[in-house]
Amino acid sequence: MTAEIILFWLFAFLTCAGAIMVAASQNVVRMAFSLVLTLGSTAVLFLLLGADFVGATQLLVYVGGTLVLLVFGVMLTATGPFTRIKSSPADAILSGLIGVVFLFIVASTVTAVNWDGENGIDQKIAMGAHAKAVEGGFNPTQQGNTTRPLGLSFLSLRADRDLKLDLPKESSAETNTAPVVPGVSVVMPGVMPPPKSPVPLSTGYLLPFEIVSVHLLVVLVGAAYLARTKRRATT
Amino acid sequence: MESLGNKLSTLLAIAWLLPLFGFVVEVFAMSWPNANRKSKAAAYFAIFCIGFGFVCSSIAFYEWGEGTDWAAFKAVDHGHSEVANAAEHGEHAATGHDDHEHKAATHETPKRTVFSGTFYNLAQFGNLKLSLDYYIDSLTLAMFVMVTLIATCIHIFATGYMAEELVDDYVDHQVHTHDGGHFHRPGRFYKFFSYMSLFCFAMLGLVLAGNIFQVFIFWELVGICSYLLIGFYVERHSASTAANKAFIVNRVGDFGFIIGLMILWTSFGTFSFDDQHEVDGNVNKVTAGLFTMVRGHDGHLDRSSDGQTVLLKNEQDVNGEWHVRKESDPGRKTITYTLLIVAGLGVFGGCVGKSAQFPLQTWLPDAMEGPTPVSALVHSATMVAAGVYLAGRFYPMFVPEVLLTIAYVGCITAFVGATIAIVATDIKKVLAYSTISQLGYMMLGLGVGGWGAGLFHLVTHACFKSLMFLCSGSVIAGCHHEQEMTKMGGLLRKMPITALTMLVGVMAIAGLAIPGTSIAFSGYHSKDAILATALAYTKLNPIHFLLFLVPLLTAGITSFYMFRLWFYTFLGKPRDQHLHEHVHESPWEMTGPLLLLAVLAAGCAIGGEDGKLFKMLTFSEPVGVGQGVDGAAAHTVSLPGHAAIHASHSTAGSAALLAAFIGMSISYLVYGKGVINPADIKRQAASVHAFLANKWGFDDLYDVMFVKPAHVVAKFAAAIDKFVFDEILHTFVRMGIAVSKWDRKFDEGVIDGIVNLMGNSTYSLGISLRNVQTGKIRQYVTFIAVSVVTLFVLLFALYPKG
Amino acid sequence: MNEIGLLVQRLLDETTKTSVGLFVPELVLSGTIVAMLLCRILPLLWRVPAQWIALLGAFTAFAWTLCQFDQLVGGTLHATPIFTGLLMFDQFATFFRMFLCLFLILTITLTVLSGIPDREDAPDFYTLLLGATLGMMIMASANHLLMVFLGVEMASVPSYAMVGFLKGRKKSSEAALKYVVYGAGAAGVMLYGISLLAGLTGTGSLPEIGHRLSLIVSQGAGISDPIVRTIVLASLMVLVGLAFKLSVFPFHFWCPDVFEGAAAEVAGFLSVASKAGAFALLVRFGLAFSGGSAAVSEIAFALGIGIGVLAAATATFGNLSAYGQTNIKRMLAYSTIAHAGYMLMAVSALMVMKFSKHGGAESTAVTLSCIEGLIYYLFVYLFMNLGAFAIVALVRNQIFSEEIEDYNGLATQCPLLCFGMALCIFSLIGLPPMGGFFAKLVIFASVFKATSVHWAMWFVLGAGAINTVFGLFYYIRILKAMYLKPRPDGARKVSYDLMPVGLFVLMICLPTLGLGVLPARFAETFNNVASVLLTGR
Amino acid sequence: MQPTPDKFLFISAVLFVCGVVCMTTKRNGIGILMGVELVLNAANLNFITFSRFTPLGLDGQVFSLFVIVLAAAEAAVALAIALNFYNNHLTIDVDRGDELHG
Repeated sequence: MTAEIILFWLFAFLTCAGAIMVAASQNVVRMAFSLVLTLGSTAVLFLLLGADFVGATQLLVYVGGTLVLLVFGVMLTATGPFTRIKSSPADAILSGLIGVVFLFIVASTVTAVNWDGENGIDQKIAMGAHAKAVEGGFNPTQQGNTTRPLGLSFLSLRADRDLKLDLPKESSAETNTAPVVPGVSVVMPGVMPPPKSPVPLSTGYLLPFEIVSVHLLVVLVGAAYLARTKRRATT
Repeated sequence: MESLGNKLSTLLAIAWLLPLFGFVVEVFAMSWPNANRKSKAAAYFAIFCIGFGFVCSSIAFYEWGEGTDWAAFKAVDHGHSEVANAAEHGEHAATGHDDHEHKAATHETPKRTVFSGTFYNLAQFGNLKLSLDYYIDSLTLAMFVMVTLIATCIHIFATGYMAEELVDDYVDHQVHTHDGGHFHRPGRFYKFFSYMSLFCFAMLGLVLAGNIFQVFIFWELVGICSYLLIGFYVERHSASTAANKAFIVNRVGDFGFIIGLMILWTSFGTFSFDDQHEVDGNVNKVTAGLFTMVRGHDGHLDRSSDGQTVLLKNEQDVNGEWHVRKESDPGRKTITYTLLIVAGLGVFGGCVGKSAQFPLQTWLPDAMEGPTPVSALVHSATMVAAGVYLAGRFYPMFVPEVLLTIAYVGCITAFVGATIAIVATDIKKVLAYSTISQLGYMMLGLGVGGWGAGLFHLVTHACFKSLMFLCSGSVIAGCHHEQEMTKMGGLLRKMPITALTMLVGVMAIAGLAIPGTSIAFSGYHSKDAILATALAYTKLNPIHFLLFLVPLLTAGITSFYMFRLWFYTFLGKPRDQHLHEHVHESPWEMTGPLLLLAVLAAGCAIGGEDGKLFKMLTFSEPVGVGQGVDGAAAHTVSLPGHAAIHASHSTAGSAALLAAFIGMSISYLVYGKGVINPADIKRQAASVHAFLANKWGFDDLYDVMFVKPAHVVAKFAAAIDKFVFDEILHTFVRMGIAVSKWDRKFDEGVIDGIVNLMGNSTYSLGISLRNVQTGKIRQYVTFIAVSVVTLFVLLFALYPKG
Repeated sequence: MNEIGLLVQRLLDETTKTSVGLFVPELVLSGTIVAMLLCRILPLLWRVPAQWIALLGAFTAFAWTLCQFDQLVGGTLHATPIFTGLLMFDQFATFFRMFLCLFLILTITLTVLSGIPDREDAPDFYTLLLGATLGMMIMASANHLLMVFLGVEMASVPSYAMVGFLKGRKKSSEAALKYVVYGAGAAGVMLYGISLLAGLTGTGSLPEIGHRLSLIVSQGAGISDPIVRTIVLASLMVLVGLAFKLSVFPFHFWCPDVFEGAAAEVAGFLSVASKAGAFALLVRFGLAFSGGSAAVSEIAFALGIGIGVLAAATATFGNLSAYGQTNIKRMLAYSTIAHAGYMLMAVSALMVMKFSKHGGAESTAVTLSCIEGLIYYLFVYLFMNLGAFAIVALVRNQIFSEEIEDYNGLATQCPLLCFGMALCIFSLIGLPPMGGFFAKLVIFASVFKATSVHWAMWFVLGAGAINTVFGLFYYIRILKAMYLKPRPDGARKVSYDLMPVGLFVLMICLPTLGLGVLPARFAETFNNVASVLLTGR
Repeated sequence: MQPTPDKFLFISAVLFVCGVVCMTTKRNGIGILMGVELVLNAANLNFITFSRFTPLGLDGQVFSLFVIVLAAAEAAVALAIALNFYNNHLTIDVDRGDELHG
């Protein structure tokens, strides 16, 4: 029983308990608190999974930003006692039942899959697709330090795939036989292929990164419009 | 020939498009802000459009005759010189049928002359080509002339009939407002004529159409026009309900039509009736049309050895003959026999809806809610006949099994319609049921293999039925919108022209003729043709003997109720004195068309099967019909050829005439004398019995017959006749009333019930579905979860387990 | 590190030389958004009305996509993945981008005519409108699971705000809340599905999915195999997100409420644009299963059947529920649900034919006609539905009501608007020779062909046919009210300027007829789009 | 020694279902939005797990980053709409908003 395992169980428990409290509680302030607990614990789980940057972001954006937003919402709308808006027990029981069935379906389906290990999905794909991540997932041994790989991945420089391998040698043999990498796999027959390149580019995330900025701008304009009071035309 | 085709298509296209132009102009004039509601300009314009269309059609007809050297009319006796031919022809007409002529008619089927082509290419989706084509043969021309002529008459009539709409403030006495007053609205004179123009356009387009898909488009369009026109008095609840009913019932039929279309498309890859000529570069490409593929040049189906598959002829050799492609050829097309039956039944389903055939006939009587000119044009002469027209046009695609269905449907319809007409008292309803019955006749005629006979009756029926509807319109207008015959009576003196023209129509539909001569009303000829075919059919297929007996019986009933209508309305004493005092003859613009149509109704079929009209129609008879089909070879039923039909003519003709006379006489006895109160007949058959027995001295008759037979030998035979006749009369009346009542019950109870049930249940289902939409956001979200779970479980349950 | 330098160099090349050039229409829209915000900030530009900027941007984007499409068809441009495979640039995507830009132009014009955002709020409104369109364009060209989610979110979130745009009204705010909650829930479920799918395949690239899945699904594995089960669950969850956008039964609940609460202009926009984007995405997602083994095809086949059943249910539900409605916007909302059902039938037929075991040359032709039918339907739907909503908006400006009974006798007062409405409604019903009829015909014909593969498609076809009858009843009520009922005394007089308004109405409504009467040119184009998507030629 | 992926996936399933239940039971609009956050967070946990254990690799982490950003944006708009609802109805009880139905 390593410390890692203990931490996992502890935060797994906290995550689930928080989530259940969010669902079960009738008091919106308690819900908010439980949500902080859940999201925070999830951030720790992220860290345990070796995603330190995402974990940190989770803490910053989610717990620090989104939740504060929600708490503001709670405060702005809390005019009367919260008891007034409680859901009826019948609703709760019904939803609970649906939830249990749903949980059974999702959990029993998802956890039954052999995700890694012997003859697991990772092996099958890694072998069949000639994926370059021989060891399956990303960052299995070296904990943390994901910031740089993440940053590079936006430029389609993939620490988990491209940079580990001897690129030119392998690619020249592979690209023609197994067109698996997105950039080239969908070359249309009868259409002029793009200029031949030694290595196919891995998926880079520059575009969504930029596009999201436009999205945020639009969304903020919308939110601002809705939140502000209508200015009266001065005539 | 090429230039003739162009000439014809141009002329007919003008006749076809003019009403559309009229419609557009009238609609725009109508929406003009300062339009004068009291002007008859719209009517005149509409008359001009359709009248000019008639002129164009007539010219086209003439051109066609000249172009084909009037081959249609002299095709029977070829080999003789033209003069001799004409003389002999006249002789034949005078002396009736003789064997020599029959042979000539059967062995030398005149070659069809069809002009087809494309006006405009609409689109091509994959191999599905949609275009505006034309298909012109003598049937098209006959229909064009008939439709435009009758429509012109009816338009003129309507200028008088609809004149009361020429006001800014029309008071609808049949609609009551909440405060007990009558409903006021602006007059709709313009609207009426614009709808009528649109209808003419659609109807002519339907007739001119060169592919089945185009037919479908105009089919729908006439449906819409019918909807608009039935619902013309939309404020009346009955009118809007009737309009909805008509539309919905028709859609049920169209459902079958669409299925038929889909099968045709998937199996044949074309909608076109005739072969399509395409110029691809310098090569003339010919692709086979539907008819060619199924029937080829000789009119025979090519079936595989086991009979399950029909081989389609889509390869043309150098002689222009079409052949089935070899088995190895990738272009070889086949269709399973069953699928061909289904396709035929599907298309016929559309005809059932449009032509108000059993079991979809219920909408037509209700459709009488529209103004009477509409009933005359749309719901008797043209649109409802479109189903028959399509069945005739599509004839080569029907296999004998489908034809058998058509025959039975027609037979049932004819009988049902006729029996109900006996008890109807609304003058227009009687005519409506009669229309149903007559349409059933036409279908029957087609179904038993009488292609020419069915369409012949279509044309003659259009003439006399439109006449009768217009007469009824004249009566209704004269009686200030009273339609119940029970309130009429004795109108003969008040409105003589209407009464006499109506009598012509009645005699025509009853099929009266002077025995032994060739002087006969049009209905006699056409009905005779149908019955002869039916008789020949039952001779070949004895098991289907009902297909002859029932129509024969129906012929008698037809005569009975039509004369009943006439006697009821025009003879006897006025039943409603107040009404009677105000009755007046209609103005000239209404009586004029009546006179013209009366001439047509009496004489349009002169000469019968040797007459010009029949010859013209049969000129485009599909190849192979004339020879008939031998049932033993491939099909379950046989179809009679021309020879067999001719052989049955005299028998069928005299039987039909006898039936008509019997019907007329009964009618005269019951209603003509005006001494029997028809209400009593309605009450119960027993009282009718007693009543009749007393009144006409039947007791004395018994006495005479049994006590003093020797005294009156001369009277004896007549007395026997009368006695038998009387018995039959009683039974008839009793049975007739029982059947009609049952029919009506079935009609109103079951079929209406089903239609209403469907309407109501879908409506209430719709309303109850609203309850699902609770407006509660939490329940919506719950539904997401529940749905995901349910869908997953469903997939889980139905997916193969592996 | 030499390789890294090389990679960066190539990335730069790929991005700047190919991708950005093909991405210009989206960039133009982004630029327009920024320009509108600048307008508010810079005093010099205060006087420039936002709608003209938006219109200019939309026009530029439309012209650009039009050029791109023309070049694609002409062969000067070639279908290619862009931005390292995140987006796909091909005929299909470009057609939809063009479609969306055209629709954007029409919507902006409509809002200008009906004046729904006043001058004060115009920049905000058009920012949201353009932002949503941007998202839909990304949906249309998404080639990667991340872009799928991003596109859906980008299209949805501004829409939420647009629905609540009439923020002083109770109904509007209620509709917006319902929309946002329902949308967020659906998006969450979809994201969960995406995560499972990405985990299973180890990639986000859509064209890869079929291939990758066939690596992990063993031959002949049924639903008892956990992997198959997970794939089915994941696909189902992704489909939920799309079904929400398409308002497919049973994920349609938001639709009537939202459309009733939102302004008619917004409802018109959402009913067409958002559906177009979602259908493009659905087709791409469905085709993502191609190229896999027989076992994968079997899963996709089952999904296709499932979609078909949902389509039948959707059409039926939409039509039946519309019966009892009194609010015209709500009725039209149900009608859009029904139409989504018809279009979904095409997708179902596509998947069934594409993934059936007995595929062949015949099935390729049918899959082509499925896509053709879908595109054609959407194209007609653009005009007929926008036309209906536009007229509702224009009439609302006059009579201040959206109840059907207040439409009584309108035909006497504004024949042109009513004529336009009649055209749209005839087309919505699917009467020949309107475009709606032919579109339905093509779709039904494809479904009919699909019946040869699986009997369940008969059910779908039957439902489709019956629904054309169901649809009649409620559409006709509108016509009846306008044309046949008398205008009640004292009803508000309707008047409008013939020049811009009447012209606009004609411009929108006449194509419904035009598409029916001369669809030949379009059919050719649609065929091209479909064949490039399916066969690469 | 590491916990196996199915454990993480189970936690994520619990989060997901709790989020859904939260959305279906809460009458408080803000509470519903919290449910949304839970659902999105569940998906994020999935992504990170897959990124660690399957060939999805770094893509998974990138996915989750974008999800966090998009969730924040969505939360902002949702909150604004909720406040707008509150302004119009003077309560945040979503059951009060049932004017639109049928």
